This record gives sequence, structure tokens and C-alpha cells, in this order.
Amino acid sequence: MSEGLADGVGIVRAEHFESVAQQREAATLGIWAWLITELLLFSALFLVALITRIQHPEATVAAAKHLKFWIGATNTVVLICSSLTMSMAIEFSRMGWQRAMVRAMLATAALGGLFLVLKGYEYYADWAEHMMPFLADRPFALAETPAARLFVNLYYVATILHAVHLFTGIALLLGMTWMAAKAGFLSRHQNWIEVYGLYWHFIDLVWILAFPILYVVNR
Amino acid sequence: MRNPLATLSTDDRALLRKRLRTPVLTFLALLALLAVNVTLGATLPFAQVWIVELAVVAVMVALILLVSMEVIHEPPLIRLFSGLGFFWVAIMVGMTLTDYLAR
Amino acid sequence: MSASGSIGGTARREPHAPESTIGRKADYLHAESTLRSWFLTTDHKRIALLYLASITGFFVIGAVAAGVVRLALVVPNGAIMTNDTYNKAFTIHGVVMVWFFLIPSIPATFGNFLIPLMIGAKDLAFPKLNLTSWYVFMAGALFTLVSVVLGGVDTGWTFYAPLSTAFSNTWVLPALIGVTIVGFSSILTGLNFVVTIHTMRAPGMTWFKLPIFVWAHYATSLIFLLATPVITTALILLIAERAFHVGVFDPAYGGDPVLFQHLFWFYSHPAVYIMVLPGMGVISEIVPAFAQKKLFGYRFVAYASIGLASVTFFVWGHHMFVNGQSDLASLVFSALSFAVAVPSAVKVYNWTATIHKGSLRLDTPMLYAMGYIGLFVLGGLTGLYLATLAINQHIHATYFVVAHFHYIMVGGTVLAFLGGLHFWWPKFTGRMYSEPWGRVSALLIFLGFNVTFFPQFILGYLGMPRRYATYPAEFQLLNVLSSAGATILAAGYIFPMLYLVYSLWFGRKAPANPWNAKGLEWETASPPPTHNFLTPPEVPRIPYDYPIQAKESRDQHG
Amino acid sequence: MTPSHESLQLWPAAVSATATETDLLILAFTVLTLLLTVPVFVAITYFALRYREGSEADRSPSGIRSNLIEISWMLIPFLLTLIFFVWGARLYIHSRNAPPDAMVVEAIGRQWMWKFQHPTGQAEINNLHLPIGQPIRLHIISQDVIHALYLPAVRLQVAALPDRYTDLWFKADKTGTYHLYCSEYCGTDHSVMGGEVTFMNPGDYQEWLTHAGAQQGKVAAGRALYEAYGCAGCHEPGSAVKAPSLAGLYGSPVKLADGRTVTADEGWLREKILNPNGDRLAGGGKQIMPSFAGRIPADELTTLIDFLKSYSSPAAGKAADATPAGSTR
Repeated sequence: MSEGLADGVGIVRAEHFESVAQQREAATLGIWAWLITELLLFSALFLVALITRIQHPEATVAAAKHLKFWIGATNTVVLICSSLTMSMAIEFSRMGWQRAMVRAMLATAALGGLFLVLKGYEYYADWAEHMMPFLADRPFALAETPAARLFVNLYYVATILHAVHLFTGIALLLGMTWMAAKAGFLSRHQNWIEVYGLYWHFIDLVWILAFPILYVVNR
Repeated sequence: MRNPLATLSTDDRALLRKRLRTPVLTFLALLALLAVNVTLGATLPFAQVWIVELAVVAVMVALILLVSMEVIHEPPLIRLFSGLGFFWVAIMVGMTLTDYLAR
Repeated sequence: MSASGSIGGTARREPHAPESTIGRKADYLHAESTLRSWFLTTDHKRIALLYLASITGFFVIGAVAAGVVRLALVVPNGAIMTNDTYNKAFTIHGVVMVWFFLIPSIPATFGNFLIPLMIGAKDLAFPKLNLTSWYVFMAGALFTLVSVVLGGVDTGWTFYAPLSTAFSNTWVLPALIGVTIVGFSSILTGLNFVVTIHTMRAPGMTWFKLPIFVWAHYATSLIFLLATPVITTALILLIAERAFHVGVFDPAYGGDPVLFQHLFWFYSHPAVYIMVLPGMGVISEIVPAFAQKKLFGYRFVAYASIGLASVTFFVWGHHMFVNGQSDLASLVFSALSFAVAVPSAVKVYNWTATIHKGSLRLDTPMLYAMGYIGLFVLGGLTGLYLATLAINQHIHATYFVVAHFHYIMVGGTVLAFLGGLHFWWPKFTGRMYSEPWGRVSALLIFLGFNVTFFPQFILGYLGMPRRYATYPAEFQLLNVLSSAGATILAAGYIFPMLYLVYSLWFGRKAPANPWNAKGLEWETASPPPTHNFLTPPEVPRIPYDYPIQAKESRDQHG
Repeated sequence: MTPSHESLQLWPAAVSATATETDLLILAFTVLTLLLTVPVFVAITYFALRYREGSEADRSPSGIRSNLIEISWMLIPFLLTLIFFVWGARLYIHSRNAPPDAMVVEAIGRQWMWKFQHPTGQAEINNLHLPIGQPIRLHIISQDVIHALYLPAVRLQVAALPDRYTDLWFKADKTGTYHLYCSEYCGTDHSVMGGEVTFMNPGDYQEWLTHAGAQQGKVAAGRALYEAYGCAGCHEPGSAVKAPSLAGLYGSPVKLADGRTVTADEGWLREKILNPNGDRLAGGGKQIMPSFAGRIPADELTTLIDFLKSYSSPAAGKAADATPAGSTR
């Protein structure tokens, strides 16, 4: 990953590391270890969805039919686009094109924001259709199939958890963009972009898994 | 806004093309795979379509991991770590299903 | 932010500690003394002491709750306290001891302090992350303590649904939130250890030169990373269930409460090895040091650590044989559980073989280590009773289980913790503790422990269920015996707290290597300087390079 | 047996062939445990004495090939314990498959009581009477949280789940009275959720079904409901809430807040349980009792009121369901 760095691009060694290579290796390994935990976190939710599907196939299908399939699909496209802009930002950082990198990062954050806006609209539409069974004082559209509640609520837990990750990601990205806009950033912290990029791709990957598991296969 | 590409030298343009080739190709492949899944999900052509859909998802996940996250270029340790989580998910799901599928 | 590195952050040189003081006799304890220098430190050694102080506090809380439980059970009819009080006492005992003492105990203190020293590094890979994980731990602890102060929780540390989600009228939510937060602290610590052990080893420190302590912590950290997120999800669902009636664990809506148990034990069984493996690491350091002999079967013991960490993920269903799990699942989980015997046996027999033909000193750490081996063997083998399907149908959820896991967790983890505390106390503090008091306390704890918990094996086989505030009168004799043992055990715990604190001011100054032990942590001063080593340490030719070598070391290392 | 003997017993009574075989299994396992552990204990003690620092012991390398010894102590204990997996699994599968001719007793768990219903319709609370010499299948479910029905005398337990039935079957061959427990922690009164199982000769069982089962059991059942629904928690003398005592209430006059005086007859008691806010009592006490409408099934309400009709004083109420403590094993 560190191959092909342009001149003047690199990182400053923190004093408890022996070498820059060691520091890079530690950062990369660290983010991968973190991503393992993220994968297991979401997979446990997906497992619960699978068990719900096995135990209540009809109710789950009935509930899944109410999900906004096309918004979900659009959001997947949005995130795939943001993956592209993130990959571009990483490439620009390696080439030392700091301004282009900052633009790509802003585009990534904007696409992430678009995802959240669409998600918010989707929640609003769900609310309007009485598809929020966890609200105690609002009737549930599928009240006659009680088990539908399980899947719909699980959908909220999973998507909110994903949205929290995305929101954190956007906040970090904007903070980093602000720092990256200053001169000399790429000569000191180029690997922040690499490490952050892995996180962003992984949040995409989680959605790539969540979309079919929640929206598609239960139709 | 003027086109930023116009200001680039020929060398830079060649470099850009070389560097962005893989991300763009990956992007197109992901979109194509997503289109397949969305079509299948919208039309439901046959009963066991979920198997195909999950297979397509597996390809998309592999593509992101290997290409976007550059696992193929990483040393063996990182490759091991990138696969470790999936192996443990398999343990969790598999062993739980020995209960649910045999009840 | 000054010149610093990657995601988690890196060590920041304290502005008050200029380079020049490092060459002087400025150890990590005395380099600075402001409160700020402790609470904002990124030195792994200081963070380890922050953890040590915190978990000691939690140990006291958990032990008081245990005292309340043992007090209640002196009489069979529940005359001493109400059932609710009893239920809250054992819940607090379980929650505090498992999540706020046992799980962080050895890794967050000894692991934090010793791993960089043992591998010859200046610090962990992510020092700021290390400090963060302590603050996260304290934040989680705060939530849990709030629930205790407000009135307690009565669900048991297992939080089984739907009791915890729909039926308990106690302060379940803050306790659940607290435990969820503490999980993140575990994850961050585990992540730091994994990365440190992979990337920060001194030149020449290859994997098969690492002490078993480091191997054990590597295995533990893998469990932190692979298991903890699942309990986080399970607890998030439980919180959502209690607050919003999600339904997935609630039979009223068609949910499945047993699913919670699957997610819970997917974490909580491996969590047993989070508690046990670091203890094994401690014992593997103490035994060779006090036998002055190379650890027998080093490679096998190292692999056994990784083996245990892997096998433990395949056996969680043995907690659920009578809980409505399918027969197929029960058979598979039972069979796999027996595989745990293999790596466990490797450890125990190799420690015993290490003592063979050694040159033994029976100082306090060694007494704890020998006690550990005996109690761990009993605890482990009674675990196999529980893994045997037909026996489990009788003794599941009885006092047999209580006795079994206390043999593992007190006999195992706590004895290893105390043994390690005495062994490395000179290194942590630069002072020697009182050896006679140490030996007396070790013997007292061993005696008190057995009097407390051995009768519980019998109680369990006689059929006394656990978590009972009242019980049939014929079980009183054994219960009184158990409570009497608990008072001996309590005395055994109080002594070390007193004489160890005393030694901080009045103890004899410790030399760099008071035990004549091997390992890089003994090459530096006691207490070590801020950056661990004044000169880069020399990595020995073989691990456990003691005067008495077993034959195998010549075979393997020529 | 006298209580003093029981406090010294080290082995619980076993009343079925499966229970006896489970005992044999655990005995054999204990022998293996001793075989595996005693050498370790002896060796550690012996080495600790023999090889103390400064002792004149031979410390020359023993020359044992370590790989061989490692593999042998990895595999030998493992293979030995596997025998017990097979044995235990065989016994388990046997205990999981009830014979088709088993007599089915319904068991319902609830915070904090068990209700058993015999095939002939008689119901019992917390206690269970069963014939010997015949396979019995308990068909178990819970109405609220997870409970577990545990019968140590037959060495069996199984969870009572809220969403599906579980089974427990056995064939007792010895008469006697033994403990019956809830073994899955279920809240405040978990430890009181249980009673006794009595194994009887088939003739005695028929006798019990026709006579005692209908009569004596009913008051005891009502008493259990009185405690299980929490009535006792407030209405017993000495409780913190200081609700009016119900002992001797039946048939007596009750002064109401609006000046009327009513007689506490069956209908009034029923109404007051289902709708406590009506007919406020004189004396200015705060009305805090919750309504039990929809919470208590009709048949149990009848049983509860039958108990209140017979409830003359707290002591008398206790005597109705008491069995001598010493008779339980």
C-alpha cells in the first residue's frame, strides 16, 4: 500500500515507534482489527434477522414488502459512488495532489450526507405509513401479524446502527478534511487517509450486505 | 467552474488515468452487480432467486475487500486479518443454525 | 496536536519531561507527580496502575456483595434479608466481578504493564487509545454503579430475556448500558495488544522467543476482538427491547428468548478464556522462575494458548443443554467441549514437568502458582462433568456449577492475579512486600477458598439450585460451612491489601531482578524508567534461559 | 429419615433407572478425575519437597523425548474422557425420547408457581403426585419468563419456555416424597417456586385422584395462588404495606367509605379483586391495590376465593399446605 508514494508524501514518526514502516504497519493492522469487530457487530444483527426469517417466514416477507426498496437501492448507488470518491482521495493523497484529495474527500462526505438525507426521508415515509411498531402510541400497519414487528424493528436497529457509523465517519472525514486543507498535511499524515479509507469502504461493505439481507432476499 | 482536467499536463493526465483505472473499473463492476440484484429483487423471476442474490452479494463484498480495500496487495498478515472476521461469522452462524434447523 | 501518528494517536512527550531527565534516575513513578500527569498519561505503566486501582475498588464491591450472599445463606428460610435484597446482591456480585474485575484484571493491569517490557518496546502501539480505553472502562463502570446506587438490579449477571426485558422492575437499563460500554474498553485493549505484539517486538524478538505470558495475552486479545462485538449487539438489542419492545427476544410477539442466550454465550463462553488465559500466562512465568528451570514443552504451551482461544468459540452451547436447544446442537456442542481438555492438559502437565528436577523456592508467588495448578485442574475437570449431557441434566444450574466456575475464576484467575501481583510487585513499585505475610495470606486464601467452594460441589450434586434466597433445611450444614470458609477467604484477601500498601512506603527497596528471573522486564530497573529501557535490551538466545535446562531445549535449539 | 441425617447425606435419593445410571456415570467419571488429578497433586507435592533449593537431588536431564510425552498427555486424557461423552450422550438421548404410552401431565410455570394438570383433569399447585411403574411425560410451558422444572430424584431438569413446549419424561420405581424446584432464575421468589413431588403406588394414586386430590389439594392450591399473585405480600399481617388482613374476612361485615356496610360474600370478594377501586373502604387508607381483571383466570379466581372462604387465621392457612419438612428428601 505504501508503494507509489510521490515525493514529499509520507508520515512523521511518533517517538515510540522505531521506524515509519513500523508505524504504518501498526496503523493498518489496527484498523483491520477494528474492522473485524465491526463485521462481527453487524453480523450478529444479520444472524438475528436470519433466525427471524426462519421462524416467521410469512410475517418477515410481509414486513419486507413494506420497506422502501427503491430508496434502499438508490442509497446503495450513493454509497458505491462515495466508495469511488474515497478511492480517488486515497490515490490523490499518494500522488501528492492535496487539493484534488480534499475535493474528493468533500465529495465523499457529501455523498455520505446524501445517504443520510435519503435514509431520513425513508424513515419519514415509514412513519407516515404506520411502519414504526416501536412507537407505543402509534398504531402499526401490520398489527394483525405480530411477528412482522420483529423484522421491522430489527430493520431500524440495523439501519440506525449503520447510520451512526456513517455519521461518525462523516464527522471524522470533515475534521480530517479541515486539517488536510492546510499545507504540508500529506508530508506528515498521508496514512490517515489510507486508514480512514479502509473504514469508509467497510461501512459501504456493511451496507452492501445490509441492503440485500433486509430489502432484497425477503421479498 | 472550469474543468480541472484542462489544467493538467499530458503526463499528469496519463498518471491520473493509470491511478484511477482500478477504482473506476471497480465502481462500474459494483454498479453492474447491484443492477443485477435490484432487477432480481424487483422481478422475482423464480422461487430460489435468493441464492443468486446472495452469490452476487458475495462477489460484491469480495470486490470491495480485495480491490477497493487493496487486500490483494497487502502482506499475508493483513490478508489473514481481513478473512478472520468472516471465518468467525461462519462459526457463529453455523453453530447457531445447528440449533434452529434441527429443532 | 503535535507531530503524532495514526488513527489511535501516539505517545506525546510530556512537556515537563525533557529529554535530559531520562538519563537520570527518573523512573516512571517519580518522573512527574501531578494529578494531571496521572490522569492524562499515555505511559502504559501508569495506565496499568490506574487500572489496578480501579479494579481493586471493584473487587472490594464485588466481594462485599459476595459477603452479603454468604450471610443470607447461613439460614435456610431467608430470615436475614428479603428475597429481593438477596437477588440484587448476587446480581451485583456477578456483574461487578465478571465485567469489572475478572475480564480486565490481568490483561489491563499486568498485560498493559508488561507486554511492552517483555517484547522490548517503548510503549504499546497506540498509547492514547490505551488511555481512552481506561476512560471508557470508567464510564461504563459509572453507569453500572448508578444502577446499583439507585436501587440495584435483580436479573443475574446473565440478563436472560424476557426477565430482564419485560418483567424485572429494577434498574436494568443503566446496568446494561454500563456493560455495553465496558465492552468497548475490552475491544480497544485487545486491539492495542494484538497490534503491539505483531509490530512492536524488539529486533530479534521472534515469536518463539516470546514469553508464554505474551502468547497468552495475544490469544486473549483475539477473543476480545472476535467475541466482544457480539455481546455488544446482544446487549444493544436487549436495551432496545427493554426501552422500545423490539420483540426479537420477546415471546409475546413471537420472538425467541433462547436466541439471546446464543448471542450471550457466543461471547460469554470465550470470556471464560479471557479470564483464564492471562492467568495461565502468569503461571507460566512464575513456575520457571521459582524452579530456575526452562519451561517444559515451550512450543506446546504456546500453541495451546492459541488452541484454547480457538476451540472456545465452538462450545458455547454447553450452557444451553436443558434450555430448549435442539438435541443435535446439544450433541455437537457436548462433543466439541471435550476438545477443550487437550490444550488444558498440555498446560497443566507441562507446568508439573517444569517443577520436576528444578531448584525450587517456595516464595509467595510460587505458592499461589501451585495452588492455581491444583484448583484449575479440579475446576477444569468438573467442567467436563457439566459438558457430559446426562450429568448436565442433573447438575445444570445447581451449586455444582457455582463451585465449578469459582474453581476456575477464583482458584484460577484470582490466584494467578495475586501470584502475579506479588511476582511483579517489585517491578511495579520498586519495593519488596513482606514475604512471611505473603506466605501466610497465600495459605489462608487456599484454605478459605476450598472450605468455601468444595461443599458447593456436594450441595449441587444433592440438587440445591443456584440463585436461591431460601433453601431446604437439610442443606444448612454445608451452607454454613461454605459461609465460614468465606470469612477465612475474606481475611486472606484483606492481608495482601494491607501489607502491599504498607510496602509502598516502608518496604525494602527492590533490586532490578529480585527473583533471579529471566525475561526482558527484569533487565531494566525496578521501577522501570519512563521509556522502559535506557539501553536497547538484548534478546536472549532462547526463551526461559534458566540455569537448569530440560533436555528438549537442546533438541530444539541445538 | 430425621433431618440431622439428611444434613449429612452425600448422595441424593434416586428413584428411576435413569437416575441410577446417571449416578453410576458420575461415579465412574469421578474415578477418572482422581486418576488424572491425584498424580498431578502428588507429583507437585513430591517435587516441591524433593527439589527444594539446596537439596541434594539429581537434576541431570532425564533424557525423555518431549514430543512423545507431550502427545501422549494430550491424547490419553482426551480419549478417556470421550468414553464419557458417548455414555452421557446415549443416556441423554434415551431421556429425550419419551415412550408413546407415557402418561402426559401438563405443567405450567408462572412467576412464582407451578401448576400441574393430571390427564383426568385434577390440578395441583406446586406439588405433584405421580404413580410409579409407569412412564410419565411432563408437557411443560411457561406463561411469563423462562423457568425450569427440576426433579433431583430423577436427575432431570428442563426449561419451561414462554413460547413453546418442552418435555421431561421418566419412569419412577420407588415411592416417596422429593423436592421439586424451579432451576432457572426467574425473579423475586425464584427460590420459593417449587414444592414436592410424591411418587405413589398406582392404587394410591387412583385413590388420591378421587379423594385427596380434589379436597385437600384445593385449599393448598388456593394458598399457593394467594402467595403467587402477591396477595400475601401486602395482606399478611406484618407486611410493609399494611393492607387489611384477609383472615376471617369471609362472611364478616365491611365498612365502606360512603357509609354503607356490606357483607364480604363470595360475589363481593370477586368484585373487589377484579375492581379494587370500587367500594372504597372506610378508614382513609390509600387504595393502591392493582386490578386483577384479565390477570387471573376464572378457575384460579374461584380457587383463590375458596381459599379465602376457609382462611380463618394466618396460622391456619399455613397448616393447610404444610407437609412435615422431614418427610422431604
